[in-house]
Amino acid sequence: MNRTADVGALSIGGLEISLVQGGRPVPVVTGVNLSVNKKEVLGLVGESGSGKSLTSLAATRLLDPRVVRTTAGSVKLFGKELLTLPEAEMRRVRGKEIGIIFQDPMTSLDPAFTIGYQLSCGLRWHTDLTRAAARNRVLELLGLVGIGDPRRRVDQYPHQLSGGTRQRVMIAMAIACEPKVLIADEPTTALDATTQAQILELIASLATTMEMATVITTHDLGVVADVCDRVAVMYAGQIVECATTDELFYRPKHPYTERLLQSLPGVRAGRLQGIPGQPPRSGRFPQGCRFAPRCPYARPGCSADDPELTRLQTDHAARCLREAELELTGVGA
Amino acid sequence: MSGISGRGPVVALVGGATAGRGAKPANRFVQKAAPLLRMVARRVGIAVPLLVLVSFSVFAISSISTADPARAILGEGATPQSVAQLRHQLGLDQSFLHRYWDWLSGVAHGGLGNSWYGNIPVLTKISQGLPTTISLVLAAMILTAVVGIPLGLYAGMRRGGKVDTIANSLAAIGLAMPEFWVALVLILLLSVKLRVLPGTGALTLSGDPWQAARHLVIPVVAIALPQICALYRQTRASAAIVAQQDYVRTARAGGISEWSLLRTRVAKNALVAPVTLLGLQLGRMIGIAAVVESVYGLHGIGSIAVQAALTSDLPVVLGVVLVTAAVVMAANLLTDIATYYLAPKARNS
Amino acid sequence: MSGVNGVTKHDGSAPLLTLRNVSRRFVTGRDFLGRVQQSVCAVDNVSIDVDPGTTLGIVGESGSGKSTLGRLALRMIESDAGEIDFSGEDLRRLSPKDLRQLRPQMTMIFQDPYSALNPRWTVGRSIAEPLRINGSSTREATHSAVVDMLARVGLDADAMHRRPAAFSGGQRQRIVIARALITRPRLVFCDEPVSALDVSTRAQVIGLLEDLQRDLGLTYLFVSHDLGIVESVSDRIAVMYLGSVVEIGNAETVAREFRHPYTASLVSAVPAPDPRAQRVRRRIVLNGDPPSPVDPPSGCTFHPRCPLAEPICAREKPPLQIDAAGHGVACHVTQRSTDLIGANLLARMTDAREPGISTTVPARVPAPDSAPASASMP
Amino acid sequence: MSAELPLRLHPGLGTDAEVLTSAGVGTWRSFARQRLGLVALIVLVFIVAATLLAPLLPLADPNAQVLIDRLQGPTWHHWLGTDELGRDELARLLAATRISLWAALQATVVGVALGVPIGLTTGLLGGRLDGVVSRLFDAVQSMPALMLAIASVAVFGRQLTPAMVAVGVAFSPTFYRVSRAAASTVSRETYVEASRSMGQRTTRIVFSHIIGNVASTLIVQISTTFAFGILAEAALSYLGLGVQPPAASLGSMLTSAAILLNTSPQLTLLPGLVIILLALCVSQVSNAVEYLTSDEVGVR
Repeated sequence: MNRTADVGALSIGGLEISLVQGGRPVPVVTGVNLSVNKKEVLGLVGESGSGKSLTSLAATRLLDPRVVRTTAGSVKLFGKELLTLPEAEMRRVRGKEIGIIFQDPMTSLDPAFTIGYQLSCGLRWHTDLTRAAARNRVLELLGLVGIGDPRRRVDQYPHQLSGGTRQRVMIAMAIACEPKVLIADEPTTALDATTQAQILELIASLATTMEMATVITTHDLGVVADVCDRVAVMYAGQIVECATTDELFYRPKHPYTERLLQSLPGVRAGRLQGIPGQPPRSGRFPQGCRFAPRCPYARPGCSADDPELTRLQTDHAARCLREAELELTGVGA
Repeated sequence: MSGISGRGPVVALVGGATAGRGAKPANRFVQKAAPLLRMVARRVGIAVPLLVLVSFSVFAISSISTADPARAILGEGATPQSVAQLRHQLGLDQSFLHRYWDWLSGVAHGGLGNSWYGNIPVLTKISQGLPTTISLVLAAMILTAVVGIPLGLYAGMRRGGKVDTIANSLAAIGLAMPEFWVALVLILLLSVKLRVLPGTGALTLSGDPWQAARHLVIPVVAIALPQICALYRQTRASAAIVAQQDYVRTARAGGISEWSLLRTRVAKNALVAPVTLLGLQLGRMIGIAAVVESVYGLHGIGSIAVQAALTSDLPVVLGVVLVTAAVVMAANLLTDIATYYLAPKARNS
Repeated sequence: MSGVNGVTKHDGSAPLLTLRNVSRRFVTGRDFLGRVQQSVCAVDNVSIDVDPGTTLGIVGESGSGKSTLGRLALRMIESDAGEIDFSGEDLRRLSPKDLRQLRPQMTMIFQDPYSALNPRWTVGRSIAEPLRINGSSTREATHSAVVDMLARVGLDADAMHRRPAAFSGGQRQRIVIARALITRPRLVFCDEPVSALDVSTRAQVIGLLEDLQRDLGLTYLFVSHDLGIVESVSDRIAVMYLGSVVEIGNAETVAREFRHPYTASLVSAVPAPDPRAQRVRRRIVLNGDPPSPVDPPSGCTFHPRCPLAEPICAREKPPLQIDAAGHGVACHVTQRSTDLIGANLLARMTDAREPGISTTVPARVPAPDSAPASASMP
Repeated sequence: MSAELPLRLHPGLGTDAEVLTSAGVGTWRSFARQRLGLVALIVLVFIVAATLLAPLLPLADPNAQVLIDRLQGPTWHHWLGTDELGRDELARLLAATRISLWAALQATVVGVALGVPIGLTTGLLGGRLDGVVSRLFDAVQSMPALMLAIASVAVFGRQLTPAMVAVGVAFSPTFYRVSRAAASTVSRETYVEASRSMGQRTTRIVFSHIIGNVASTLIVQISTTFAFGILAEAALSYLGLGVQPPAASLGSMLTSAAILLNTSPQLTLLPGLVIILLALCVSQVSNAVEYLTSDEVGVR
């Protein structure tokens, strides 16, 4: 079924994630197939509740099984299945082979320890560096992520740093052991516009120089325009469109992508266009096409049949019944 | 040292880092400790006026009390003349401000006044009871911390687990048990029925240490039991909150094992509230010790205070209250110092 | 009215809100005796006008004092100095009673729709709160006002019986808007109203705010850190840096013909949702973080991060000089060379960046379009 | 079983967690789901009713001594037997429980009356007043409740009420802290700022926004204090500092029973078990209430 699944550095196949409600799993992410290659940056875009963060974090198995579980599918790291890996081995994967950057740098760093300690902690866990060698590596890392005066910063506590600097520390922590896969979960949502640009460029350039396979999740398509090679758009727990960045921006094939692009300031002259209505609550998905209730192009048939994610070209797939008949507007056209 | 080697940037980095760390150690220590010393000075500076205020309140309240200590001392049958004479002798016929001033100047000279019975200095009485109470409370505190904190950390990390469920039920029951009743039941079980431990009886700490320790087991357990439960609950609640924080997830994402996560990250972050509670528990334990000492026939400052209260011997009671308050304030200072190290964020405020 | 720092009027009508030389310091540290040891100048000598029915956007990084300025303008917090005039009333001299009378005319919309609503109250109770405070409205009138307001913000009438937990972030922000508008205010201070929302919801809420402005003749004070959003909603824009207004003018002018290096860096940080344009675009990356307001740099507070900084910038604070068209800039360098404007300024700034100072790694080589496509699809 | 934090779906996935909140469940129905709390509530109501109705029940006078019937085991006449003076143990237990409950109530009321209003005020206003008042409550907190009660006996003589007032005073710092913390947290919430921006007066803000949010924490604190009040009364009466003979209290019953520990241990065990039952029920009910109130607000 999955011809290319074993090619990518990280490949996700048939992934289903469920919330546990009253002891009963309710699927909130269904049938997600994704793969990222070495040196490639994949953007995973969707509104909150679309399941993009769950999908990206499923690979790390950091989700609390009392609340949310991966109920089907596979996550492979260079062909090695992660979902069935014993916890002890999984620990060697986390931080060492997969680096993770979280959304909120304000709460994601431990307030009780210096950033130097927190950085060297993971390093010394995965390598046999001595204390002094780890400290040197930490200083090196802080310089690499663009933190000025690392020798002063290394002994500071998170509350003494600005939001942007903290996110740089998070990045340093994620790349400390030179992982092969980098997962950044909304890395810039909590930051100012100016800092956001810096952080994204940093992540993207690190991805290239360190030859990592990178997944960035975000709700803002504008943010990923220049840093991603490919973009997958998620809606209501499904991938609705997946294409190279240029394809997706200039020739969107799913109404949701089109609407998402129209929501950005500067894409169209005049008033901003939102998407009418609300996304469905997790797990309570409508029949047929899940976007149909909000779709301006919906026909009665859309609510009846479940559209498949159909490959349109080698590098473009969309999940829309009317894809062939619709002329959708991209940006800049 | 970096200048000599010159083997590329990495070595230079090593040298630089080491030099930076070793530079003027004395200065750095002073610089680092300065906020802590300021905090200690401030706390001590506040404690003294607070103790004065406490003693003043006791004098003021006793002055509005309708109970007459002189009559209480002499008994109902005493003649008005002898009562008046004793009142004069004890200085009770003077205004309370005057009495307070006398007492305060006594304190300035290193005393806490004399007992109304037999003119024994209050400090002498207290120092007789202090060793017993200190060994009781210290042992109980150590027991409390050693059992309550690790159990709480573990249960908080694994809420809903086996340890958590069992410990929660036990803690609920433990908190509901009166200490002196626990002491009575333990005496009934361990000394009357099973005869493994000595029952009630005066304790001489100067004697055989093994015997003294055996004497202490029941009262220490009785004092510690509810405090262990309280500390366990506090620790568990704190650990449960910490376990849900984003930074714990960050540490997990770095591959750290659950055990070392608990030992380092969770422990340091979750201990602020339990340590503060432990400081307050010292006070509670001294209070509870008063009852347990009486049950067990121990001669501690608690039983001294109870005897004094029953005989309206105000100077002794006041002395015990002040000594207790001073000890608790000192304990709170220690917990503040601990907090200083546990929570760097709170240092600047 | 005083026109020293004022803006030339276009239609001769009086501004609804006028701020003149408003300043505010916050005490951040006291010594043992309670004496002030440390203070932060949150807003420093700011003058702005807002015309009725228009939107003034205030843009800046966090810590620039933009939200404080809005709160000062509504006298939610007291200012240390300056004049605040709201439709002819000297706001700083009003008694607490008179100020309360005026409150329904100036309301607020908050950044975080989660904490802006009491989780224990029903939505209806929250929306009706402003009317209840006045106490003038009858039960029936309040009810119909709430129903009307809910309809205006696009929510069903039965929403009033539910609690905030039942709503998504965007819906909650609609509830917050309904509460802010139920007293039919003249001025609404929108404090980062869409920063906490998803992009698609963001566009909805901004569209709603624009519709309501048109229908109800509202005046907005719109604060955001995102120049793209501010540009799309504002008539005029004020750019703040470390408590001062560094550039002010019509939205179009500030966004396209900007003359302050800081504005230029904000413009270059706005993500363009156009991959090709974005790849060829030159971006200014500022040195480090914004400086601490506790210890602001001398002279022009932006000079340590400014690629065009000259010796004078560290010595003297440049005044905000406003031209005939109402475009004000506070910069020594661009003041002198009139060609440093818009794209020119951007180009000069990227050229001026010395190698080695930059704190980020070099710009990334765009991935070739022929990158192996490996999207695994059924 | 005990109060739980609401489980977060996963730290950082706040918005996805919205789905977990179930607002609008009938409070009573949820309470019924807290089985242990419900049982505790029923037991508590039963005990309180029994102690209040004791004079109306066909029981012996708790103070009537029948020396021939000393130290009897359970019989038809004396369900729980008799004590060393031949008094009916059940009647004495009920009378003693009433005194204990009354004493605990006194301590709790004093603690609440002293701590809550001041705590709400300083929490809301903050500033230097807050600093001074907090230091004062720190000083009170450095004196253990039992020590203060003992001191009150030295001053006022052997009476239960002043001693329980002293216990209440000793517990007021906890009430102060809880309400101060809640008031200062809530006053920083945006919805309170919103209320202010509409011109709401500070006092009204306290009543409309803050009280509701403090309530659940306060209920827990009140029940903790109440349970401790029961234990403190028992301790004081046990030492002979509280209720004086022949009146029965759970503590004074233990004093006379302690001498007979060897021969009639049931006289020691029974009052102790009643104390444990009372304290346990109070804490379980409060746990249930805390759980429900925190659930109602839901996961952020």
